[in-house]
Amino acid sequence: STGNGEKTVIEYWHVNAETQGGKTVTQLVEDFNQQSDTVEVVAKYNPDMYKGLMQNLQAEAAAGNSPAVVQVGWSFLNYFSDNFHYVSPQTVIDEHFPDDKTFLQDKFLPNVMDLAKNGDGEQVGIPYSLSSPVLYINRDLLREAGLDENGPKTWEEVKEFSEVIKEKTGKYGFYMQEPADNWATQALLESNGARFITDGKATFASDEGIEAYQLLRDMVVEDETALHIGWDQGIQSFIDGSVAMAYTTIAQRSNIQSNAQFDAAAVRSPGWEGKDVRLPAGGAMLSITAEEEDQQKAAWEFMRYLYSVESMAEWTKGTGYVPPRNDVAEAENGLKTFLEENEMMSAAIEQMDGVVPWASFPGDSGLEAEQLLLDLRDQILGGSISVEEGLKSTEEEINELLQ
Amino acid sequence: MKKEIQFEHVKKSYGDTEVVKDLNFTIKEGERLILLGPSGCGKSTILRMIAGLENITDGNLYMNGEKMNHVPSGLRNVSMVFQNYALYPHMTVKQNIVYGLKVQKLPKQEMENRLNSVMEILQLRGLEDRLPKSLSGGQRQRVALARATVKRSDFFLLDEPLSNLDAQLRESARKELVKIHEMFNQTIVYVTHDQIEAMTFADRIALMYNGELQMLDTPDNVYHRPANVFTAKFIGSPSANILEADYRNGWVHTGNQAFEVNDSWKEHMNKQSFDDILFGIRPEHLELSTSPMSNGLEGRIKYIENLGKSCSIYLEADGQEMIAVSENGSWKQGQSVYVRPQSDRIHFFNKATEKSLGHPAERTETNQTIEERRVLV
Amino acid sequence: MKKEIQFEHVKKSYGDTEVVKDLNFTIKEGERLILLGPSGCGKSTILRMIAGLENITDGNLYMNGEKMNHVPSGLRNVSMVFQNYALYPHMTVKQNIVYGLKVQKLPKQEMENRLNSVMEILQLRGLEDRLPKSLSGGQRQRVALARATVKRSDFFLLDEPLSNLDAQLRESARKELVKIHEMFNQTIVYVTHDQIEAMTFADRIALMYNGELQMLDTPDNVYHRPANVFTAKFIGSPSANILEADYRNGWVHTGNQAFEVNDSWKEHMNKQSFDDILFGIRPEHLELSTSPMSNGLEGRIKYIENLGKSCSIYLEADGQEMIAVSENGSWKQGQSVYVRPQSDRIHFFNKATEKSLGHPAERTETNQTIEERRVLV
Amino acid sequence: MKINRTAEVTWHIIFFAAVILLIFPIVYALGMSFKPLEDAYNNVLNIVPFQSTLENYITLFDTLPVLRITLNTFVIATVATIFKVVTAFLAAYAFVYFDFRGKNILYFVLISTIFIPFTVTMIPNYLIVSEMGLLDTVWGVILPQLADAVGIFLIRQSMKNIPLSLIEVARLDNTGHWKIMKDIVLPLVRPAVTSIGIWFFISTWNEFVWPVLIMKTTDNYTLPLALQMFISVEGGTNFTVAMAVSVVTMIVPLALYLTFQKYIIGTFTSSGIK
Amino acid sequence: MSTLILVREKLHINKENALGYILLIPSIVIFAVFTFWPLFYTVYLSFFDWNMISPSKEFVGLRNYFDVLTDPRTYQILGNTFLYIVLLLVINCVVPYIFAFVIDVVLTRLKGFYKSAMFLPAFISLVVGSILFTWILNPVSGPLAIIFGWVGLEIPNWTKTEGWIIVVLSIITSWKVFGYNFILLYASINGISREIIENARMDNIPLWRIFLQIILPMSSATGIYVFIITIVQSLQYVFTPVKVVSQGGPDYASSNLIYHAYHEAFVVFRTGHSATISIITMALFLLLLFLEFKFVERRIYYEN
Ligand SMILES: Nc1ncnc2c1ncn2[C@@H]1O[C@H](COP(=O)(O)OP(=O)(O)OP(=O)(O)O)[C@@H](O)[C@H]1O
Ligand SMILES: Nc1ncnc2c1ncn2[C@@H]1O[C@H](COP(=O)(O)OP(=O)(O)OP(=O)(O)O)[C@@H](O)[C@H]1O
Ligand SMILES: [Mg+2]
Ligand SMILES: [Mg+2]
Repeated sequence: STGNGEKTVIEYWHVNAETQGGKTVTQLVEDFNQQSDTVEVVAKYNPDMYKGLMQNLQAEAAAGNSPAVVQVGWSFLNYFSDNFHYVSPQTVIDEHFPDDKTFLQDKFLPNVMDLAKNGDGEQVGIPYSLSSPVLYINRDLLREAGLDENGPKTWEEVKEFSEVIKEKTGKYGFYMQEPADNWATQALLESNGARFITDGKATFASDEGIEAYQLLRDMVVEDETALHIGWDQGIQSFIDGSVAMAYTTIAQRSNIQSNAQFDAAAVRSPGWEGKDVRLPAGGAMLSITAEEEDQQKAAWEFMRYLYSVESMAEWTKGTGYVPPRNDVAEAENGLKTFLEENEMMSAAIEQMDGVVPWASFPGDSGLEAEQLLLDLRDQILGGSISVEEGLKSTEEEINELLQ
Repeated sequence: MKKEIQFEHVKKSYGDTEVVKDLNFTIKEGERLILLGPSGCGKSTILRMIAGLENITDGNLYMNGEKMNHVPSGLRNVSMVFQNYALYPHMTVKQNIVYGLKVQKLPKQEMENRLNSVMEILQLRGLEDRLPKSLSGGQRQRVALARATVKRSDFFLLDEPLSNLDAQLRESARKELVKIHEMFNQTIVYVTHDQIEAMTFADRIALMYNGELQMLDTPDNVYHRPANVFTAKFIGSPSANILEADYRNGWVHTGNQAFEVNDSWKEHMNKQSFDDILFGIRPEHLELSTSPMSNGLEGRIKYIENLGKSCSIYLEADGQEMIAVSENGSWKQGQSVYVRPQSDRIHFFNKATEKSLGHPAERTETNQTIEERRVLV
Repeated sequence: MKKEIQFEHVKKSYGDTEVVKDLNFTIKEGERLILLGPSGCGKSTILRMIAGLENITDGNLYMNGEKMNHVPSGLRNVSMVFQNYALYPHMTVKQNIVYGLKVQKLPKQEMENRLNSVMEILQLRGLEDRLPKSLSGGQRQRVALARATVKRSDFFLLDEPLSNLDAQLRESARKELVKIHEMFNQTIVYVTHDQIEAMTFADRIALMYNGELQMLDTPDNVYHRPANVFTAKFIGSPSANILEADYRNGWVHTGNQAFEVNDSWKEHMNKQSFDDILFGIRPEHLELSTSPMSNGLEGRIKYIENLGKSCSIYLEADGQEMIAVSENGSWKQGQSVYVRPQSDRIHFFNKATEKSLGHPAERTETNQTIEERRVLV
Repeated sequence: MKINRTAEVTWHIIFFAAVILLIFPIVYALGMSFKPLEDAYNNVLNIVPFQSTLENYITLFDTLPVLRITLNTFVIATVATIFKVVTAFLAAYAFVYFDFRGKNILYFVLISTIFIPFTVTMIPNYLIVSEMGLLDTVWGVILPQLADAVGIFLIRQSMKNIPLSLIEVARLDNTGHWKIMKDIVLPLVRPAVTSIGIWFFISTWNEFVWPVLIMKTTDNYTLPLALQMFISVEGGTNFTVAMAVSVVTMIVPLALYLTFQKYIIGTFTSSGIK
Repeated sequence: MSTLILVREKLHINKENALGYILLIPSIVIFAVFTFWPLFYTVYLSFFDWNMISPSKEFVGLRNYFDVLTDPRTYQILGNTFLYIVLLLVINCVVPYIFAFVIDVVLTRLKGFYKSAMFLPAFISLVVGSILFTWILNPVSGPLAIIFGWVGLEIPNWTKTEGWIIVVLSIITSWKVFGYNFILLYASINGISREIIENARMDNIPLWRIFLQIILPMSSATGIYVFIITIVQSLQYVFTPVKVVSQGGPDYASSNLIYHAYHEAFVVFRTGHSATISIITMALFLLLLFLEFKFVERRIYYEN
C-alpha cells in the first residue's frame, strides 16, 4: 500500500491476536489498502480482548482522539453506546453512499442485526464475528469409558458422563470455560429457562437458574468430576487428554483441532431435558467511531470491504467464528468447501438459530453487575456459598446497582 | 603574599565536646611545624581545619593574610597526607599519585618526572599498577605520601605520614621531605608521635594537650626549657622525672635528701624560697654511680629495662620514683645507687599551675631565624 | 598441649609474587616474638597465616603441635589487632570491645571487669558510646587493641598496635601488655617498626626481609651479634656503619688507614687474613675525639643532626661515610675528628654473602631460658 | 574463610536447588520454542523437544518485522536507561554532596513517588503524550517512563557509603564536581549504577502496558507487544510461538549480559571501597 | 529581578550549592510533569463520580472515600496486599540476603556460577514468567503435576484456591526479581571490609551472628533499599502476574491494592473509586516511608 498523501488514513482497532485471526486482519487490511485509492487503513491490535480494547479506547477518548472503526464486544454494547461517540452505520450510508442503502437489510438476518442494538434499540454497529459455545469431546476417552462417542445431548447427561469417565478412566469429565465473563454461564442457565435480564432487571436467581447452576457446582464441588481452573489451563488439560469434555467457544476450534492428538469432535451445546437451547452470541460488532466526515466515509468503505462475501469467508476461516452474513456459508466463493473440510464448524453453524443476545446489564453500573456475577462464580464453584443463596443475594445486589 | 597560617581564637566543637580550644598562633612562611601531642588531643582536627575540610566553630583562620574560614579547600593550595591514607581504592598506585596533577592539567612530561622521582624516593617501584588493597600497610602510607608530595602546594599538611614505616625508610623519607621542602619552601605542618622525627624535622614544635596549645617553640627549647610539666614529661623517653620538692636558699629538698643548685640557678631563683614546687630532671641528665656523690641522691634500683644500646634504670628515691639511663649493663636490681642531677639541666615548676619557673639561661629562640635554627637533617 | 607455633617450609604467593619464602621456625609457648622488617616484607602476611585468614600456598603450619593449614580461624584461639584496626563501624567503642565476649557468653560481671580495666589502661574512658568514625586515629587503634586484649586467647597477634600512639601512651600500653602476658602467658607475635618497642618487649626478634627470615634471636644478640649485614644495618638508629675493609693479621685496613682489633678477635679470626670483607660498627660504638687516638680513624664532619639529648655526627673517612653519635653538642661542621671503634663491638661480614663471620664471645641465647632473658619491662 | 564440610555441602545443595528452580522455567521456555505446539501440549515432560522445529520462529518472522521491532525496543530501552541513570546519578550526587534548603524534604518527596500506583499516572500521561503529539512514537513511550525515583534512591544509598575522605582528597586538589563525579564517585558506586542500569534496561525492555497504549503501527511495536499478539484467551494462546517471541525478547539483554558478564559480575565484586 | 533574588534568599542558593539545584533540575522537571501533575489530577478525580469519558463529572465530595473505606472488600484486599508484602519480603529480601551472605562470605567455590545463574531470570518479562508458570504449574496437566502424580501427590488447585493463589503469584514475581535483589545485596556485602569479617571469624563468632550483627547493619544502606523496593514490588510488580494469571480472582483473593485500583479504573470504569483507592494506597505507604525515614534511617549505617 502506498500513502500518496491524498488518501484518508483511518485507524481500525481490533482484538485479533495471531491465533485468532490476526493474520487475516493484516491480510484484509493490506488487500483493502491495495485496492483503494482513497483510503488507507492502519490496523491496531489491542491485547486482552474487548476489555483491553475498551481500556485503550477510554484513554484515546479521554485524550480527545478516536479511531474510525472499532470492534466492540457484545458485553460492552451498552457501555460503549452510553459512553462513546459513534455513528450508526446506516446514518453514514444514508448520507454518503446511496448505492448501499439496502446493504444491511439485504445481507443480514434481522435477528443477527438485532444483536448490535443497544437497550434503546439503536443500531450501534454491525455484527462482525459471531461465536457460540460448543461442547468439545474426547471421543477416545468416551469410548474408553464405554460411553456414546457422539457425546451427551443434555446437561444431565453431561453430569452422568462425567461420573462415568471419572470412574472408568480416572480423568476429569468436564470443564466449562472460565474467562472474565459470564457467557457460558448464561448459556447454561438460560437454556434451562432462566433469564439473566428481564425488563432491565436481573432475574437469574429463578428456580431454573438455581437448578442449572447447582448441576455445575455439584460436578465441581461434590462429584469432583469437573474442573474448576483458569481457561488457559482448562484448555491445556482438555488438549492433553486430562479432561474428556470441554464447554467453550467455537473460536477454540482451530487450537483444539490442530493440537489434540486424540479423536476430537465438537458437538452442539447441550440443552436441558425438554427445553430449548439458548446460546448467547459471542464475538463482536464493528462500530464507527470516526468523528470527521471523511473519516466516517472512509470507515464505511472499509467496512463494506470487510463484509463482502470473500472477505467474510477469509475472516471465518481465519478465526473460526460464524459469519454474520446469511449467504456466506453456502456461497461457492464463500465457505462451502471450508465447512465440508472442517466438521467441527458445523456444530456452531447448526445451532445459530438458538443464538440470543449476550446479556448486557444496562446503565452505568452494567460492568459492575457483570463483575458481581464473576465474583459469584468463584464463590459458588469454590464452594464458599450455596448456589441458591449466592444467586439470590447477587441478584438483589445487582438490582440495587441498576436502580 | 606570605604563606603564613594564623589561628585567631580558633575553636572547634563536635556537638558538645570542644576538641580544639581557643587556639592562637601563627605558622610562619616556609616553616616546618611539628604538631605533637597525645592521641586524641586535636592534631588531625587542626590539620583538617587548615585544609578547609572541617568548619571552624569559632574564631578566624588566616592564610596568606586572608581570612579563610569559608574558602573552599580546593582554593587553599594545600596538600595533605591523611592519617588513614584515603587512597582511591579503584585507582592503581600510579593513578592515585598523578590524579591530582592530571586535574591540574600539568604537562605530561613534568608529571612523569615528578612521578618517577617520588616512586624512587619512596621505594614504590614495581608497585605502579597495584591497587591499594593489595598493598601492605606501609606501602599504602607511602603512596599517600607520594600523592601529597607530587602536588608541591604552598601548604603541606602531613598526618603521621611515616608511622607505618621502619626506621631506615622513615629516615630516608624524612630526608627527602626536607629536600623537597628546601626546593619549594612550603609551609609544612606535620603531625607525628615520633619524637626523633619531631626533633630532627621541626623548625618549631607545637605541643597540644586536650585541645590546648601547651608550648610552641624550637625543639631545643621544648626539650631543654619545657614551659610546663606536661611538656617536660611528654617530650623525651623515658619520660622526665618530676619530684615534689621544696627550694630553699639554693638547696632542693626532696624527702629527707637535698642537693644544691649552681649559681646561675640561684641567681635565677632570685634568692626566694619556694615550698611545694616540682623539680624535674630527665633520666639522661642523671649521673649514676654506685658510690655517694656530692649533690647526689640515694636510691634503690627497682628494675632495669634493656634497650639494646642503653638501659633504663627504674629506681626509688625517698618514696618517689625516678628513672635514669645508663649505657653500661652492669647494674643489678635491688642495688643501692646514687644519682646526681646535672645542675644546668634541671627544671622547676609551680606545683599548682605546673608552669615552669623559668630557666637561668635566656631562651634563644626569639632572636634566632629559622634558617639559623635549622640544622642540616 | 603446647601453645607453640611452628612454620615448616611455609610459602605464600599472591599470583606470581612470592611474598613469604620458605619460612622455617618455631615460636615457643608463652614467648613474646617481635616480627621486624621493612615495609612490605611480609609481616602482616605471616600474622594472617597464623590467624588462618590467609591460605598457605605451600608448607605446613603447626599450632599446639597440630597441623593447622585448614583449620578455620575461629577454632585457632587467636586474637589479633589489625594494622588498619578493622573496627566494627556500626558499633560503639564499648560494643566493639565486648562483642566477642558477649558471643562467648562470658558472665556479665567478668565482662564488665575486663572492659573496665582495659578502658582504664588504654585511656578510653569517656569514649564508650562513640562510633569509630568519630574517633581520632590513635583512639581507634586503642579500641582495636582493647578489643583484642579482652579476649585473652592463647595466641595473640598484634600488627603495629601502637603505631599511632605517643611515646608515653605507647610505653604504658606496652607495660600493660606485659602484665596481661604475665597473667595469661599467651604466645604473642607482635609486629612493630619501633625498635625500642622491639628491644624492650621481645623475648626474641624475628627479622624479616623480602619474605625471608634474616635472623631469629634475642634482642641482645640481634643487636650485638647481627647475623648479616642487613640485620646490622636494620637494627639501631642511626644505622650501623658498614665499611669495606681488608683484615690482615689483627689489623683492619680501610682505605689508607688501619686499626688493630683486640686479642679475642684475633683469636676468633683464627690468624687468617681476609681480603674484601665488610667491617661494621654502630655509631654509638664509635668513640669520638678531636685529637688523634690509637686505633682511631681520621674523618671530617659533614653535618650534624640534633636529636635533643644527643646528636648524630655524619662524617667522611677515607671516602666512606660514617655516622657517630655524641651527647655533647660542641661539634662543628667541617671539623676534623678522630673515631675509634670499640674493639669488642665490631662486626665482620663476608662481602659476597653479607653473612657475619661470627663473634669472639659465644652467643648466650641458646643456654638462656625465656624467663632468664626476660627483664622486667 | 572456611566452614565445616557438611555445612558447605548443604549450602551447595540448597543453592543448586535454587539455581535449578530459577533456571528451569527459562530452559523450559527455550525447549518449548522449538516444539510444535501439538508436542508442547502433549509431551509436557520432555524439556528438550523430541522433534525440534524452527517453525515457531519462522511463523514469528513471517508475521512481524522482528528486526525492526527489536531495534525499536533497543532504542527505547537504551535511551531510557541512559537518561534515567544519568539523571538519577546527578540527583543522588546533589543529595549527598550538597547542602541546600529543603534537601531532605525534596528527597523524601521524590522517593515517595515510587509508591505511586501506575494507575494514577497512566491516563494523565496519555493525555500529555497525546498533547505533545508523541503518540505512536518512541519518545511517547520513553518520556513518562523516565519518572522513576528508584535510581536516585539506590545510587544515593551507595554514595553515602563512600568514605568522605576520598572526596576530601579530591577537593583539596581543587578537583571540580564534574571530575569528582566522573573519576571518583562514579567508579565507587559502579555496582549500584550498573545494577540499576541493568534493571532499567530490562524493565523498559519488557514494559508492555504503556507501549500498548502508545504504539499503533506494527512497525513501531516493541517486543513485548509482539508477544501480546500471540496471547489470546479466546482463540487459545499459541504458546510455542509465544515462547519463541520470549526467547527473541530475552536474547538481546542476555547477549549483552553475557558479553559484559565479566565486567558486570566483576563490578559487583570489585568493591574495594573499604 | 527582585523576585529572583527573593527566591534565591528563600532557597538559600549560593555559589556552593547552586550546582546542587542544577543537578536536580532534570529530575524535578520530569517528575513534575509525569508524576506530580497526574497525581494532583488523581486527587482531584477522587472527589468525583466519573468514568473518565462521559462528559459529566459528578462532584461527590468525600463519598468515594466513604464508599471505599466501608467496603469490606477493601479490607480483604488490604489483607492480601499485606500477605504479598510479607511473602515477598521473605522470599525476595530475607532469602537473597542470606544467600548473598553465604555465597560471598562462607563459600569458596562456585561463587561466580551462582551469581550468574541466579541473575538470569531477571532478564525475562513477568508476562512470560506468568504464562510459563501457569503452564508449568497447571494442577492437572503441568509437568510438575505429572511428576507429583507419579508419587501420588496432588498439586493444589492454586488458581482457584484462596491463599495458594497469592503464594504462587508471589513465587512468580520472586522468580524474576530474586536474582536482582540477590546481586544488589551481594555487591553490598562484598563491599564490606574483609578484615572486619575476619576479625569476627577469629573470635569464633557463629555465622548467624556475623550475619545479623555485622553484615546486616553494615550493608543496611543497600538492605533498606531492597526492603523498600520489595514492598514496592509486592505492590507494583505483582500486578502483572495478577493480571495475566488470575485477574484478581478467585473472588478478589489475589487482588492487591494496585490491581484493585486498576480493576476499578479499567475493568468496571469507576474512575473516582480507583483514584480514591490509589490515594489511600499512597497515603498508607507514604506513612510507611515516613516512619522509615523517621525511625529506621537513623539506624542505617552510612560511611558518611
Ligand atoms: N593481594 C595482594 N596481591 C599482591 N601482593 C600483595 C597482596 N597483599 C599483599 N601483597 C604484597 O605482599 C607483600 C607483603 O605484604 P605484608 O602486608 O605482609 O607486608 P608487611 O610486612 O606487613 O608491610 P607493612 O609493614 O608495610 O605493613 C607486600 O609487598 C605487598 O605488596
Ligand atoms: N565526629 C566527631 N564527633 C565527636 N568527637 C570527635 C569527632 N571527630 C573527632 N572527635 C574527637 O576529637 C578529638 C580530636 O580528634 P583528632 O582526630 O584531632 O585527634 P588527634 O590529635 O589527631 O589524635 P590521634 O593522634 O589519635 O590521631 C578526639 O578526642 C576525638 O575523639
Ligand atoms: Mg589524628
Ligand atoms: Mg603490615
